[in-house]
Amino acid sequence: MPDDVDLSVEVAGLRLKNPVLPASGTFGYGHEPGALFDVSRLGAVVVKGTTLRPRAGNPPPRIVETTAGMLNSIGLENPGVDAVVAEHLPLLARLGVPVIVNVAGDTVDEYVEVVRRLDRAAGLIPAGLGLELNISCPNVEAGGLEFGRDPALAARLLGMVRAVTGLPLIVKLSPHSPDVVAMGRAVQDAGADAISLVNTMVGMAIDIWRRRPVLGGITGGLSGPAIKPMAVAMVYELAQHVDVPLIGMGGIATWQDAVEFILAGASAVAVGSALFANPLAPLEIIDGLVDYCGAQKVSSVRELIGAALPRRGS
Amino acid sequence: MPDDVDLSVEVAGLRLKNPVLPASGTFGYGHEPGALFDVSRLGAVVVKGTTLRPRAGNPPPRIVETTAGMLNSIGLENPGVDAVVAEHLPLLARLGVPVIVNVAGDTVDEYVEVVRRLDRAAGLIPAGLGLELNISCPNVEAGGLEFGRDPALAARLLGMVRAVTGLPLIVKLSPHSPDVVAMGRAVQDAGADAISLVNTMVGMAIDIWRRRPVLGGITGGLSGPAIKPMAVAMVYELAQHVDVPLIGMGGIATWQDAVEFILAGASAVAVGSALFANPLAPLEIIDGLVDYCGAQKVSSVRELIGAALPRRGS
Amino acid sequence: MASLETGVVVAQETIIPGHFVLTLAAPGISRTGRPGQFVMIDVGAINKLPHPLADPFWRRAFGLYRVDPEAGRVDILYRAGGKGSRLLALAAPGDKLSVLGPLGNGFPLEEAEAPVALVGGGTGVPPLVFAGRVFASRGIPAKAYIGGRSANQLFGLDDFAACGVPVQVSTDDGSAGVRGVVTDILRPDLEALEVRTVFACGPTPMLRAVQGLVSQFKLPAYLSVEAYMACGRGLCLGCAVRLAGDGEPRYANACTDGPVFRSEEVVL
Amino acid sequence: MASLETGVVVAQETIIPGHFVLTLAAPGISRTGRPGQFVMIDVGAINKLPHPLADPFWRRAFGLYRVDPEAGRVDILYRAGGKGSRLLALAAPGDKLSVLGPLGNGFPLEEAEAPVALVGGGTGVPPLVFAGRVFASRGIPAKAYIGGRSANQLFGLDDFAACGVPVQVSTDDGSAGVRGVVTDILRPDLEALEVRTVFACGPTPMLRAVQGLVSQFKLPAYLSVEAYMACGRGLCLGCAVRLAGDGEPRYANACTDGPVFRSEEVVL
Ligand SMILES: Cc1cc2nc3c(=O)[nH]c(=O)nc-3n(C[C@H](O)[C@H](O)[C@H](O)COP(=O)(O)OP(=O)(O)OC[C@H]3O[C@@H](n4cnc5c(N)ncnc54)[C@H](O)[C@@H]3O)c2cc1C
Ligand SMILES: Cc1cc2nc3c(=O)[nH]c(=O)nc-3n(C[C@H](O)[C@H](O)[C@H](O)COP(=O)(O)OP(=O)(O)OC[C@H]3O[C@@H](n4cnc5c(N)ncnc54)[C@H](O)[C@@H]3O)c2cc1C
Ligand SMILES: Cc1cc2nc3c(=O)[nH]c(=O)nc-3n(C[C@H](O)[C@H](O)[C@H](O)COP(=O)(O)O)c2cc1C
Ligand SMILES: Cc1cc2nc3c(=O)[nH]c(=O)nc-3n(C[C@H](O)[C@H](O)[C@H](O)COP(=O)(O)O)c2cc1C
Ligand code: FES
Ligand code: FES
Repeated sequence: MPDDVDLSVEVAGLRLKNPVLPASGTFGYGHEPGALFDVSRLGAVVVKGTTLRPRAGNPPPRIVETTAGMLNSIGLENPGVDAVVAEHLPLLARLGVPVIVNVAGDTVDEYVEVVRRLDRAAGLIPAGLGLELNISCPNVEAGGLEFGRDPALAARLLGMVRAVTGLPLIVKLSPHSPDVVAMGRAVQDAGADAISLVNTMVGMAIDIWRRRPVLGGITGGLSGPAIKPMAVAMVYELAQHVDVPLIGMGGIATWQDAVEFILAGASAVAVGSALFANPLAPLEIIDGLVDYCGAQKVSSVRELIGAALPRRGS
Repeated sequence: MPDDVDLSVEVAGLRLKNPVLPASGTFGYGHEPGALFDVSRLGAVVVKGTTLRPRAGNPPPRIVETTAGMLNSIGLENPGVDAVVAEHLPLLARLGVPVIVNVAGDTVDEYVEVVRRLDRAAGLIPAGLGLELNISCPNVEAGGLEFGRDPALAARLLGMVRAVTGLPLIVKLSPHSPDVVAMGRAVQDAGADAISLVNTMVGMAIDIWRRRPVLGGITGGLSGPAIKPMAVAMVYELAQHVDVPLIGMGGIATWQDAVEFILAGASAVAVGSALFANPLAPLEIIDGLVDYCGAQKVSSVRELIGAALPRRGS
Repeated sequence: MASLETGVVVAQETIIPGHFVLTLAAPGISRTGRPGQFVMIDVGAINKLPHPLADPFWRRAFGLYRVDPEAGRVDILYRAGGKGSRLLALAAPGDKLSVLGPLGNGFPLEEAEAPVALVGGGTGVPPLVFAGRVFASRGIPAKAYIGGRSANQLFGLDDFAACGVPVQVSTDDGSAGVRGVVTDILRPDLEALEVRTVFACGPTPMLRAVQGLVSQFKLPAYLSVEAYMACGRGLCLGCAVRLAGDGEPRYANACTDGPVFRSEEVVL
Repeated sequence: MASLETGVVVAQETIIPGHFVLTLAAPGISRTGRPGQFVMIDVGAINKLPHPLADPFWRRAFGLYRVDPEAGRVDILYRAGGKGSRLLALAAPGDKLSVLGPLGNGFPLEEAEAPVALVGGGTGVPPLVFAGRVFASRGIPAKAYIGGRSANQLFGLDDFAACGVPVQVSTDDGSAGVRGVVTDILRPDLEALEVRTVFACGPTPMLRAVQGLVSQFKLPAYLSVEAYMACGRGLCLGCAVRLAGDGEPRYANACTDGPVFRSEEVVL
């Protein structure tokens, strides 16, 4: 029976053969040998944060292990959008799976320009190119505020981006949105095709012997199993109030974790930091989902999306 | 040398012989045999959330283990302020340490009335009675908003409470304050003598076999080592912007964790969920602090408070 | 009174696949532990790692299976199913474990009118074995009714036999004893008035079935209930069990007020 | 190329208090591993617990100490200091570990002009032993300079002796060899022009001292640097090492571009 299980889902117009993705920034560009498995088995590949110009990133230490998680302040090290298009997309195309490029910027103009250039490159990826807007970066224009905390700013950004592309647009929310529902509705209304959540949470570690923050960037983003209960709660909350599909992430390490997100309302899930200890986690999750669907006697994983949500009023 | 180390601190006018406290709700009323050690060795005892009337609490399951932490939705089960005063304070008095009563309520009036009754009972605790206002409970008056998310509401509450008591007032912040600095300044200006942080973060767990939330209360509060990096970051941030002493908590399990909070700016620390696995954690932390002060060649732990903070401009 | 004790692993043996008997040198608990009481082991701190592991985060609860006050030893019998119990299965002779106990109220052996039915299944069996051994040593008639999924999932039967407590078995698939559930084998003896008190320990659905049966026969019964437990000491109020009664719900703590409750007292 | 291999514990032995040699059956890594390369072990998944432990969260990195391609075995030598390495110390013969490797670029044995100085201390010694053994087998002159806190903290000296690599020692307290730091014993040999290439592995302050010394003598030197590593495979960009040069800072990955860098290439 498990062989008959249909794991395919559609998210933001992308057809994914299964709902398991790597999380942006934890999987390089997906075509490196470091992946250690046949990447074409994934639902899609998500590449790391791409900015208009190359960025060198933050001073080390950039990462530190925490209890059941880690902090990172990579600082968006990346070769810039033109290099991503020229060097990485052609190699990614060979994998035959949809590609989602994570987009970051300091200003609305920067986002728009990165998106414009990616939009022009869409033909490189026949299996489908999607964009994931990372809106939890400091917004210089708005005086240090963050897009990810202010629904109106986020909606404005989205409108501008939507105007220059017809590609699938996924908006990645910060877990620090004071009101995730307001934020989700704002980006949905402004044209987002899907919402991914959560990004990392602000945290820090202190080196008690040197009496100073461990990270070169002082604070960093917390990820890993530590944050899973908060991420599940946010997905569960948002799923009750928006109609676009959700991509759930935050601490997923096992298929059981992935199922929690799916039952909470996620149409797809992404595995991030857990890849570091267990590079094969995505494959184990795919296998686990097949078995779970079998045990639950459903023929498609789609029947399980949101199955733990309270019945929704019409 | 370690014998000469002075661990005493003053917080909100309470003299604590050391900066190590239990966190509210994790240590019962402090005089139960379940504590398993001589409670008078603690800097103070913090008792659980006390409301005006007795509360039965939430339906089970009320707790669930998560990765490196736990969720709770106890629902403020407590016998009510009059029983706390009549039954527990006299037993607590015998310990000879300061007592901090955690106060909760649905309305401003309820907080004020609980505080008034505790204020009248202050004479029972010669070593000093303090109050910790837990302001992350739903506020019925304000239409479901939370005191802990709105600096203006919190300030108003504090003003009303301040008017009926001269006892040391500690305000316990929610980690969900959209702007911890604004919140901290608001309660400081409204008369708080100290600020404690963090309370639990909203999270949930889903039972994948029954396809529904594990907890009777659906969501719960996440605590434990999982949240430590976020808690340290909030203390570090707030310490740079307020003058009242801070009591740091969130995931403290070892003396090294306690030191992180102290270096980040906490004058005292509280140990919560970690007490469950390791009841003796507070004593180990006290011993560890003595050794650490020795190794750092400081004669008082007070010299270490905020030692990892950037130098403050005048 | 519960206390913290450093238990030294004396032996750890597999009894059926995935199930272990762990023998600890823990003199304090061996002297005071009674049937139905339990211990909580800090599985994240085997040999007190410098920084205890936070995953698993809580201690794990295990009923007392055997105590030997002379030798100062305590045995528990457990299923290594999840991450905490599997970590425990890594402990080898000589390793040190932090053991909290004995906890809870245990079965009211003294008050129970004989003959006593010891009803349970799975990891609920160890405390019943302990109770059976005590009854046998006191010459009090008792009989065990043990349910399981299939023959190869059963354990503890020899223990009853060894101390002279008769044992009857049911399995879901009929591979041992009667095909059916444990209440199927208990019912005839209740009907024959061969039981005066019931002690039960097992999964909640089983306890519910026992609850139904004994209320029908108006027999005194004591159920050892399961609940998630963080502190085990009445401090966190997390292990709430709903008490029977109308009006505002009321709760008791499984750890300190239980784990053994009178059947009619609790809502499972 | 790095791959994932299930390593089976063959033996685990204490060499000095708190330091272990772990022997793993890991044929793949034993065949391709070179001195200066390392492996990352998933210490949270001994025997692949059903749900891997998330604390410790990352794999732990250990340099290759010995490889035996015929027997298909790999040895690492490590200090059980923190929670991850102490958990690893619980692994017993027969236990299975997920081992990722060999990782990194290793020391450029072929390009090194002899005589080679192998300079290090503490847990930096194992890769130097491996390098020394290879040089000795090829008849290439090499000498080891090992620094430590005191006599009872030293290990690996016998290994050098056994393969015929002379070894000189310094200790902070003078309890073995010369009182002082490792650069104190290295300097005279550099002055006497007895060294043409330096390979160093040890704590960062030691590497910095070596960097200073070799730049003074304009000698080619290769340093194996330490950095926190999450993935070990160039994917997370977490293990950044600052590259020398003016203007905008530039970084390399310690895991894939290193851990061995030319001394003048990096800012420590
Ligand atoms: C009073 C009492 C006595 C018990 N006696 C025994 C015994 O003698 N032998 C035995 O094998 N088991 C016994 N159990 C059940 C045992 O505690 C659980 O099987 C064990 O905690 C599961 O841990 P894990 O690491 O294998 O599973 P995990 O999946 O890692 O557990 C996850 C969490 O759920 C909790 N949990 C899981 N199952 C249960 C359960 N059935 N009851 C309470 N909490 C649970 C765990 O403690 C942990 O916090 C007893 C439980 C209680 C409350
Ligand atoms: C390329 C490389 C090779 C190494 N080879 C050896 C070896 O052969 N033998 C040996 O004993 N040690 C070696 N180390 C150091 C070893 O990785 C650390 O001692 C070990 O990770 C500490 O883990 P822990 O669980 O004991 O400490 P914890 O205190 O639990 O560590 C906390 C976190 O810090 C990281 N960390 C701590 N110390 C170091 C360190 N020195 N370098 C990098 N990360 C660290 C850990 O990986 C973990 O993520 C090597 C490190 C690197 C980078
Ligand atoms: C090293 C690292 C780098 C990351 N880089 C990015 C990034 O470039 N863009 C982005 O949107 N998220 C980035 N993230 C966040 C992850 O995509 C993911 O949202 C987060 O880590 C939570 O998932 P996890 O707990 O499974 O890791 C990064 C996370 C890590 C750990
Ligand atoms: C079971 C439980 C009950 C709690 N009850 C209260 C409470 O009544 N009032 C309160 O302010 N905080 C309460 N808390 C929060 C703790 O005091 C503390 O702020 C939080 O758990 C973070 O600390 P920790 O990670 O060390 O547990 C409770 C926490 C737990 C785990
Ligand atoms: S487990 Fe904490 S009160 Fe029972
Ligand atoms: S450890 Fe991830 S890139 Fe080096």
